[in-house]
Order: sequence, then structure tokens, then C-alpha cells
Amino acid sequence: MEKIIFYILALVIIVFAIASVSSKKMLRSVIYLLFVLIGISGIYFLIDYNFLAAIQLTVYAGGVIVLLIFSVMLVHHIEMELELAKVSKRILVGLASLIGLGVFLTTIYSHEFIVVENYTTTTTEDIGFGLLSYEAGGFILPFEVISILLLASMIGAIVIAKGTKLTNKKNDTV
Amino acid sequence: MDITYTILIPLIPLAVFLLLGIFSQKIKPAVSGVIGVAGLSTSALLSFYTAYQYFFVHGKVDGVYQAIVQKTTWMNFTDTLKIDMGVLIDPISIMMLIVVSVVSLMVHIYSRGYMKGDDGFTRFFAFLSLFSFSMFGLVLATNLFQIYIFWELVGVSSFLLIGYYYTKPSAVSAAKKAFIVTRFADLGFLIGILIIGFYTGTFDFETLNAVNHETGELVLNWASTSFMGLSVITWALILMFMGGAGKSAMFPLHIWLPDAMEGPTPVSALIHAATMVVAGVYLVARLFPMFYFVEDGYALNVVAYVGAFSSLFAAIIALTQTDIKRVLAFSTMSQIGYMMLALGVSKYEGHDGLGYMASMFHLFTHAMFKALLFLGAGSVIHAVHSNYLKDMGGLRKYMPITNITFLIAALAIAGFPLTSGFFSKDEILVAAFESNKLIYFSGVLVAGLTAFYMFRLYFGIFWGKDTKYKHAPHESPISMTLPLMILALISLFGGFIPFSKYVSADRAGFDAHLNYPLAAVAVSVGLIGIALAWVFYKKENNLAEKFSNAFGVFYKWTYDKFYIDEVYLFVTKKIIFNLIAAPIAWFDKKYVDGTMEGIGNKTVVISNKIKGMQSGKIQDYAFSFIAGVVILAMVFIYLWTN
Amino acid sequence: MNITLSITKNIHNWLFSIMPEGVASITEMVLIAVVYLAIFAVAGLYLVLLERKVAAWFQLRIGPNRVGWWGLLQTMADALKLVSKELTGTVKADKFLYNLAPYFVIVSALMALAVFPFTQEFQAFDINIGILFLIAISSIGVIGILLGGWSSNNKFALIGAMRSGVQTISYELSVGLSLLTMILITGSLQLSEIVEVQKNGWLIVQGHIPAVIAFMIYMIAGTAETNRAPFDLVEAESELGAGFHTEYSGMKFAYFFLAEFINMFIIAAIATTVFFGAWLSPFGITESIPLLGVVWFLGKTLIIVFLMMWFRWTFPRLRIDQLLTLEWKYLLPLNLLNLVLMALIVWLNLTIQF
Amino acid sequence: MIAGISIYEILTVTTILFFIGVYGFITRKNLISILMSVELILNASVINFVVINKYLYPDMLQGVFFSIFIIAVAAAETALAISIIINLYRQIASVEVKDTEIMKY
Repeated sequence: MEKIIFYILALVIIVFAIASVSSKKMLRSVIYLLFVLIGISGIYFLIDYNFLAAIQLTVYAGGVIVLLIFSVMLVHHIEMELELAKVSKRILVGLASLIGLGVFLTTIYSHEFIVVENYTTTTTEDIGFGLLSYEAGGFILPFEVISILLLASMIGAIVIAKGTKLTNKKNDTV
Repeated sequence: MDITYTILIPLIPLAVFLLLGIFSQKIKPAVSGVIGVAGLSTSALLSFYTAYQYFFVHGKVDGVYQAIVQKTTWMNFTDTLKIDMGVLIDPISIMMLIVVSVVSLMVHIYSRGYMKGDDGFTRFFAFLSLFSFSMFGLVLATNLFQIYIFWELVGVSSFLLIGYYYTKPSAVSAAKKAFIVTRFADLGFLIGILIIGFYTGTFDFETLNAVNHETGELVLNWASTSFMGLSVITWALILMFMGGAGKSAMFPLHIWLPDAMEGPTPVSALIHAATMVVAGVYLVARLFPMFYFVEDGYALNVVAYVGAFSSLFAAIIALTQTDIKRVLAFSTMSQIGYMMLALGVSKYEGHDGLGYMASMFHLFTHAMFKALLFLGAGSVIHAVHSNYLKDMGGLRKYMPITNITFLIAALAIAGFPLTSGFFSKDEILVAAFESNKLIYFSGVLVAGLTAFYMFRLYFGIFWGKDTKYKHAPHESPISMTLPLMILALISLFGGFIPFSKYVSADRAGFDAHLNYPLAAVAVSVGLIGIALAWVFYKKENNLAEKFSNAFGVFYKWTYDKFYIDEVYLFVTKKIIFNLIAAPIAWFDKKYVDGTMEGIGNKTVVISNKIKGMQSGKIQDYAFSFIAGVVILAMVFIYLWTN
Repeated sequence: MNITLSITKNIHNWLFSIMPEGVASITEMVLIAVVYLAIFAVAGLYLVLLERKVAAWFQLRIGPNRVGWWGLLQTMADALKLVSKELTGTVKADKFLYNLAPYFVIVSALMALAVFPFTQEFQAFDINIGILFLIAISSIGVIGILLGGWSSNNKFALIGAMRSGVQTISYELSVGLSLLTMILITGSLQLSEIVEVQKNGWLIVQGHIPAVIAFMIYMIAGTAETNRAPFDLVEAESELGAGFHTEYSGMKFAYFFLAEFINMFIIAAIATTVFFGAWLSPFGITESIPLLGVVWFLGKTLIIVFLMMWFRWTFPRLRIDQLLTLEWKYLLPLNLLNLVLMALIVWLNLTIQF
Repeated sequence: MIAGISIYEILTVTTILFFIGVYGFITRKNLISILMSVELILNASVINFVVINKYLYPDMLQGVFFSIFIIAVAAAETALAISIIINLYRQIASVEVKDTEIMKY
């Protein structure tokens, strides 16, 4: 059962990822990316990291994708088509990617992973205690750092996107 | 004796130069004049204080004036060969300090009146201060290299001041001419310095000039390689004298001096009459022991003959010139030739060193009365707005002070008894008589010619025909006449200074006295010259014209300065440019530039081809990065698995 | 994967006894899906009818009264009509996305429905992060609206979609934070455990002051998230036509329409679950009959739905700037303060428990 | 862990996803598309963190924490990148890479 679900998810992820990087329509590409991300969250559900899955859905599907759609709406018209790279370049890069994939997979398959059989379910409580622990091995400091980072990037994004008014005030009076 | 403060003498004008130069647009002309005069006055006071301290308080040890040196190492080449910066105080440098500061101060004061209303007033004073700084530095230099640095600085300021009216093409070309000619001469100077540095291993004046009093020879072991029958040191000295000749306008490097009169008249007074042009004399005097002892004074003979010839040559040209500043310029050249001649005939010790002392004495007195002559001429030019003798005449009624001071100066230069020029000229002639009769006779002839052309000038300006002026000329303002009067006083009474007590070749001092027979000869020759001038030019008549017609071709040659300029032009333009420079330029353009341009073109072509790699797109770089990583990974996997 | 599929144990056991395990589980899944689709359809249709009846009541008229007794079959007839209508669309639309958009809305609504505990055993998917899952799913629904507005290739639809996006993203924050406030009391995200905690008193009583504030914020934000009046700028007819679904017709329009009502139901259901004890009866009066929990749950939910309809016919529409000001300048800071207050109350053990 | 699925299969999927992201990053010519490719790459690595945590060290949670941090940083990065893109669009009215080369010369 899980096996079938995993294969379906893997297929969804890979097919839509390829679609996402090769689509000529901007927004479609974003939606394909959304499918990829939902598929990834499905994998998290499968391996019982429900919290992570929900985070993936909230942050990526609900946040990043919506932001992307917004920016596409602002900067793109529905009838515009994306310019693709030259065929020669695409083939070259695709070839390089394939060779890289081969190298990576060779490395992965030649390595013996010591897998521990387990079916534990991680609860939100475990994650919370680990993340906010200030004992040895606790993650309270990076957690706070990340919160500062988020605040900073929020302010930065607002400041940058707000920008300066491009219209000249003198022109308004005319 | 602590002489550290003397460093301030050049540094104050430098500070003034920087101040005026940087803020030249902000400072009002009146203020900049005051600043310049104040700076120079301070330097002059310090010079006088130094002179007093040296001559009367500290300088003399065991009856000999010591050279006091204070220096710091600037560049260290080897253990012995190093270049210092410092100040050197000895009788001639102090004498020069006095001359430079007094004349410079007078010129500063004078310029405040003369340059009034000029656009570049502040610039002018900045340049004057720069010149004063360089000249003080030159005078105080402790070694050949330092003197060379200031030598060039002096040249630069001279260039700047000649070309002061840079909107006037003649001024610009005169500045360039002066610069190029002196630079050519300085090439010899530089080569001489390098030869000396190579063979003696030192640039220091003290080491070079040190004299062993027991054997009466240079301490320095100068016996070295010979070249074309002469010791290389002699060659070096001759080359250095070439630099001095360029700066001092000796034949045949004199051609820049007449043209340099394009500069403002105070500049001519300061630089091209009193101070800078005697730098050559000062250089020879500075190295006098070397000149005298190396190879029995062969180089010194060159100095003497060049000086004598230049002196006669310039005096002859001065007879016919009509531009009053040019007359004075040739007169300057002639008088400097006199000084060179005196140095050339001098010996080293005691009374035998009379020529050296006389040369320095004449330098001093000449600076004063020649500056006075130029300033007086400036005053006249200021009044009639012309340089030419034909536009002048009968000015004595309009400009009494200028008239009297000019007369004093003319008497002094003609060697009229009891004026300063009389004493110094007399001693030169005495020295020449004791040494070389030929030079003596030419000196006497020059004395007569000098008296004649100087009074030709004087009568032509202040007596002669009664020119009708558009605007009635008037006496110059007090700021211009005051320096005239001060300089006139010095010219009158400067001869009574017991110079030989203080300045002599071996620094010991001796008693000089008049040689009455020789003095009588000189004076009578001078008086004959004055009388001839009286006859020709006192009243308006055509005697002079008849006389010059009688000389015909010779007059023409003299008037055109013996075509020396044309010779130069022929040599440079026709011979050097066409036969040497043009082929070299062709080779340079065709092969040297061609190679360089070829390399450049090839680089451009190649870079055009490969610049696509630097697209500036991170994506392309990322591709290279990932491809590189993958290839490296493959290589490593291959290596590990085998 | 240990998803608890516990609609009723009896049916589960019975299915597994008559079939092989694999077939049984698939059959069970299909059955559950059919049941939920039925709930979706019926709830959607009758919420529409309810809306019309409430509107009529507020406006002192009778409302639908011809089809069926009291007009009860009116919406059924409407649905039939919509199904039979031609599906029109714009030529220059991005067809793929245009057709995809309604399903986003519908599927996300359905997924959200799956986790509600209608009663103790009638809950399809008791995931251990229930509340977070609900928030995550509800954040996907907006993508459907954005897609619909964009792919219609229509200015009004695009602007409507943009407004919707802005509104939903903004108010999601308040929904999440107010729910988080309540999580402080329960200490768990799992819906069944949240209900368990409420056996000692509904959370709105346990949490008293901050809970009431949280509920008010939640209702405002929830109403905004469903794009209902007074926050219905998305489809402000006078400005934008029909907003993002201007270009939709027939059944596709019906999907948006139904999804809106289902979303309203979901908001109400969450409120019921988190604030009002889900299927728990007051003071445990029907504890002995578990299936009555469904009635309690639906009753509470419908009361809150009625509240939202009441809003709709009572308040005037906000401007877009007022909308955003309300969220970012008032609700969000208030919410954060409320969170601290609730934390204090939990920390000092000031909750009211029976 | 997923019953019947070995770690190799999951890692294969993530590796493929990673290289699809790389391919997109290099070949895409639109800033937003490039951003999306970066998201793909990030997600591939996040799955690796999680999966390795789950399969090899199930009693620890470090992989999950790191995933959370990566997701947070990615969200921040996206927000900033998009704000920059919007600002850029205001200046040059384009989000194509080829148009953003004023600073190149």
C-alpha cells in the first residue's frame, strides 16, 4: 500500500518537476512546482513526520507559492510566453545533469547505509521539546537566530518592494 | 653652532607658495602681496641673523671659516654612497643667502606696485615664492644631488615665470626655449654627477672638496680612469660646468636668456639678472677645490676661456640692441662671463685666491646693481609702455628718482671709482692680470664696451631726443621706487665691505688692496666708453647712425646676435630632425609601435572571442561550477575504485 | 502510517471479516470517500437554501417556497439546472489552469472536512497535527481562487483574485493565531484530544476572557477568509462583476459556489471543535448515546453558520484599505497580546474547569 | 520509514529532483523561474535531511530541525527575492535575466 503511494508520489514529483522547469507558461510552471511541493509533503506524511508535512504545506504551498503567483500576476501577462534557452544549451546542460546524476547515484548505491528498522511516530511535542531545549544538543539558539532572520527579511522585503515613488511630483501638478 | 633654524629660510617661502597656490582663487591680491612680502622678510631677517652668527660669532675656528653641515640621510644606496638632505653653511652660501633674500625681498616689494591690477597677481607671488624656496634650497644644498634637485626646481620656476603671460605666444615659446636649452645643459650636469658618484662614491661637497693642508692637495683620491687623454673626473667637471653654463647663459648656451626677457620685468631682475643665472658661478665656486686641484685645473681653464669669450661676445652684441631689456640681458651675460673668468684665473690659497674672492664679490655687487638696472628699466617700461629705445628719451624730467638710481647703477656697472662695481671689477682685472694677459686684455676691452653700451642706454632713455608721449609719463609709486633707492644705496656703498676678510677660496681670509695702476687703466677705459656714449647719444644726432653704417655687415651681424639662434635652428631642424630623428621616428612608428599595437590588437581579438565566458550571468557560472564538480567527482571515483 | 480510519468500528470489522485485507481497506476508503462527498453535496446545497431563507427572513419575505415543501427541493433543482447548462469559457484563457482552478477549491475543502470529529467514532482521519493540518489545507484553497482569476484572462477576475489573495493571506494569520491561543489550553494539536480536554468544560469557558477574545477574532477572520460579506470585496458586484469567477459557468461556477458555502461550514466546524466542545453535549447530558454527538456537532455548527449569515445581511462592505488596516493594525497585535494573556492564564492555572 | 521502500529509492528520487532543479536553474531565463528552480534544489536537500534522519537515526530529530530551518530560510529568501524582483520590475519593466545587465559593463 505505502509502496504504491510512494511510487505514485515519486512519479508525481519527478514528472511535475520536469514540467515545471520546461514549461513555457509562467503560471503553469508555478502550479507544477506546487504539485511537486505537495508531493514532497506527501512523502513527509508517509514517513510519519506529520508536523513537517504540515509545515511544508503551510510555508511552501500556502506561502511561497502564493507569493510566486502574486509576483507572476504583477509582472507577467497571461499571453506572454517564456523564452527558452537555445537547444544546444539545453542539451548540453541536460547531458551534464544526467552525468552528474549518474555520478551521484553511483556514489549513493556504492555506499552501505546502516538502516534502523522503526515505525515511530514523531509528535509535535517531541519536535517542540527538541527545538526549544537549551540543554546540550538543544536548538534554542538557532531557533532564535532564525526568528531574527525572519524578522529582518520581512522588514527588508517590505523596504525593498516599497521602493521610492517613481513618478515625479512636479509632473503631478501639471 | 646650531643651524637647524636655517631650514626655515627655504621652508617659509615654500609655505607661502603652497598657501597662495592652493587658495589662489580665494585670496585677494592685496592680501597675497602682503603675505609674500611678509614671508620673504622673515626669510631675509633669518638670513641676516645667520650671517651675523656665522661671520661674527661662531663661524671662525683657528682663523678659518668652518663649513657647518646639518643633514639627514634621505636615500641610502650603499655604505658610502647615500643621498642626504640638509643645510650647509659656509661663507659663499651665506653670501648667496644675503643676495637672494635681499634681491628677492626688493623684487617682492617692487612687484606689489609693478604687477598691480594684473589678473594672476596671486599666481605671480606664488611663483615668486616657489622660486625663492628653490633658490634658497640650491644655495643651502649639502651635496650634488640635493643641488641638482633644487637646480631643476629653479629651472621650473624660471619656466613658469618666463611663461607668466601664457596668452602671449612669444612668452610661451620663450619659456619653452629656456626650459629646453637649460634641460639640455642639465643633461651634462646629470651625467657629471653620475660620473662623480660612480668614481668617488660620494656626492657630499665636504668630502669632495676636502683639502689636505700639508700636501696642499685634495684628500679625495681622484686619480682614475682617463678618457681621451683626460681624467674622467675632469670630464665630469667639464660636464657639470656645462650645466652651470646653461644656467648662467655662457656661450654657446646663452640663447635662452635674451628671450627670457618676455617674462615680467621683476622676474628678469630677480631670476635672470641677480640670482638664478649666477647659479652656474655658484656651482663652480662650490666645487672650486675640485676644479683647481683635479689635473692641475684643466677644467678651470675651460671655465676661464668660456667666461672670457662669453663676456666679450655678449658685450659686443649689447652695443647694438634696441630693446632695453635685451641690452641688460646681454650685459648680464657679459658680467657673468666676467665672474666665470675670475674664477677661472683664480688660485687656491691666500692672496693667490684673489680671483675667487673677486668673482664672489662681483657676484654680490652685480646682483645689486643689475637688479637695480632691471627694476629701473621696469619702472621706465611701466611709465612708457614700451621696451624699445626709440620710444624713449628725455625721461629725466618725468622720473627723477628712477633717473638718479639708474645713473648710479650705470656708474657702478661701468666701474666708476668708489662705486661697488669699481672695487669688484678692479679685483677681477688684477687677478686676470696676474694670471693670463690675454684674458686680462679682453676683460679691459669688455669694461670699456660695458661703460659704452650702459651709457648709451642711460642717455637714450633719460636724455636724447624729446619724445612726444601720448600720456605724460610719471614717476612710479613708492612701492617701486623704495626698492630702487635701497638697491642704489647698496650699489653705491657695497664696495666698501671688506669682502676678502670673509670670502676666500681656502676660507681663511686675506687683505685685498687696490692695485692703482691697473685700476687707473680700467677706470680710464670706462671713462672713454662713457665719453663716447656722451658724444653719440647725449643730444639727438645722427652720429651713431653714420658710425653703424660705416661698420656695415659687422653691425648687422652684431644686431642679429651673430646668428647663433639661426645656427641652432639649422643644426636642430635640418640636421638632427631630418637625418636622425626622422628615421628613428619612422622605425619607432613602424616597428616599435607596430609590435605594441599588434599585441594590443591580438589581445582585443582574443578577448572578443573569449569574453562570452564572462557573461555576468550566474547561471553560466553555475553551469561551469557544476560541470567542474561532476568531472572532479568522476575523476576521484575513478581513482578510488582503482 | 497509522491513520485512524474509525468511522464506526462495526462497519470496519464487518468489512474486514468478509473480504481479504487489501480489498477491504480499499473498499473502506472508497466508502468513506462516498460518504464525505454526500455530506459535502448535501451540506452545500442546504446551506445555500439556508442562506436564501435567512436572507428572506431578514428582508421580511418568504424566500424559496415553490419547489418541494417549503421550497426544500429548490437548490436540488438549481443544481440540476447548473449541471445541464453549457460550459462556456473565454477563448484566450489558459485552459489547463482555467479548468484546474475549481478543483483546487473543492479538494481543499473536502480534505479539510475529513479531519472533523463529527462524533467520537465518526472521524475519517484523526491526524496528530489536526489543527495545523486544517490551517495548511485552508491556505491551499486560495490558490484555486488566484488561478481562476488569472487564467480567465479578464481584468475584473484578476483584480478579484488579487483581492482574494491579499485578504486570505492576511486573515489566515489571525485564524492561525487565534487557534494557537486555544492550543495553549489543550496542549495538543490532535482534534480528538482537543475534544477530550473539553470534557472538563468547553474551551470558551475554560479559557474565559482570552478565549472569548480569540473567538471574536476567529469569527472576524474566518468570515474574511471565506470572502463573505462584509469582507466580500472579491466579488463586489458593483465593482468587479462576479469577481474571480466571472468567466465561469455551469457546474464549474457551482463548484466555486458550493466550495464557498462548504468553507463557511468548515470555519463554523472548526469554531465548534475548538471553542464549543465539538460533539460534546452540555454537561454531558447525552453521553450515553454516542451517535447523538453528530446532532450536537451539527447543531452548534449551524448556529455559528447562522451567525455568519447574520453578519452578511447586517454589515456594510469594507474598503480594501480598511480591510487590511483592520487585520494588520488591530487584529494582529491584539491577537499577539491575547496569546500572551492566554499563556499567563495557563501558566498560573487560572482556567475554569468543571 | 516507509514499508517496503529502501533508502536508496528515496535518495534516487531526491537526486533526480536535485538535478532537475540544476537544469532549470541554468536553462531558465526568467528570474522567477530561476527562483523556482532554487526551491526545487532546496527541497531535494530537505528531503535528504529528513529521510536520512528517519532511516538511519530514528531516535534523533536533528534532521527535522535542520529541515525546519531550511524551510524558514527558504521562505525568507523567497520573500526577499520576490521583493527585489518586484522592485526591479518597477525600474526596467522586465524580469528577464537578459534585461538586467546594466551593471555588467
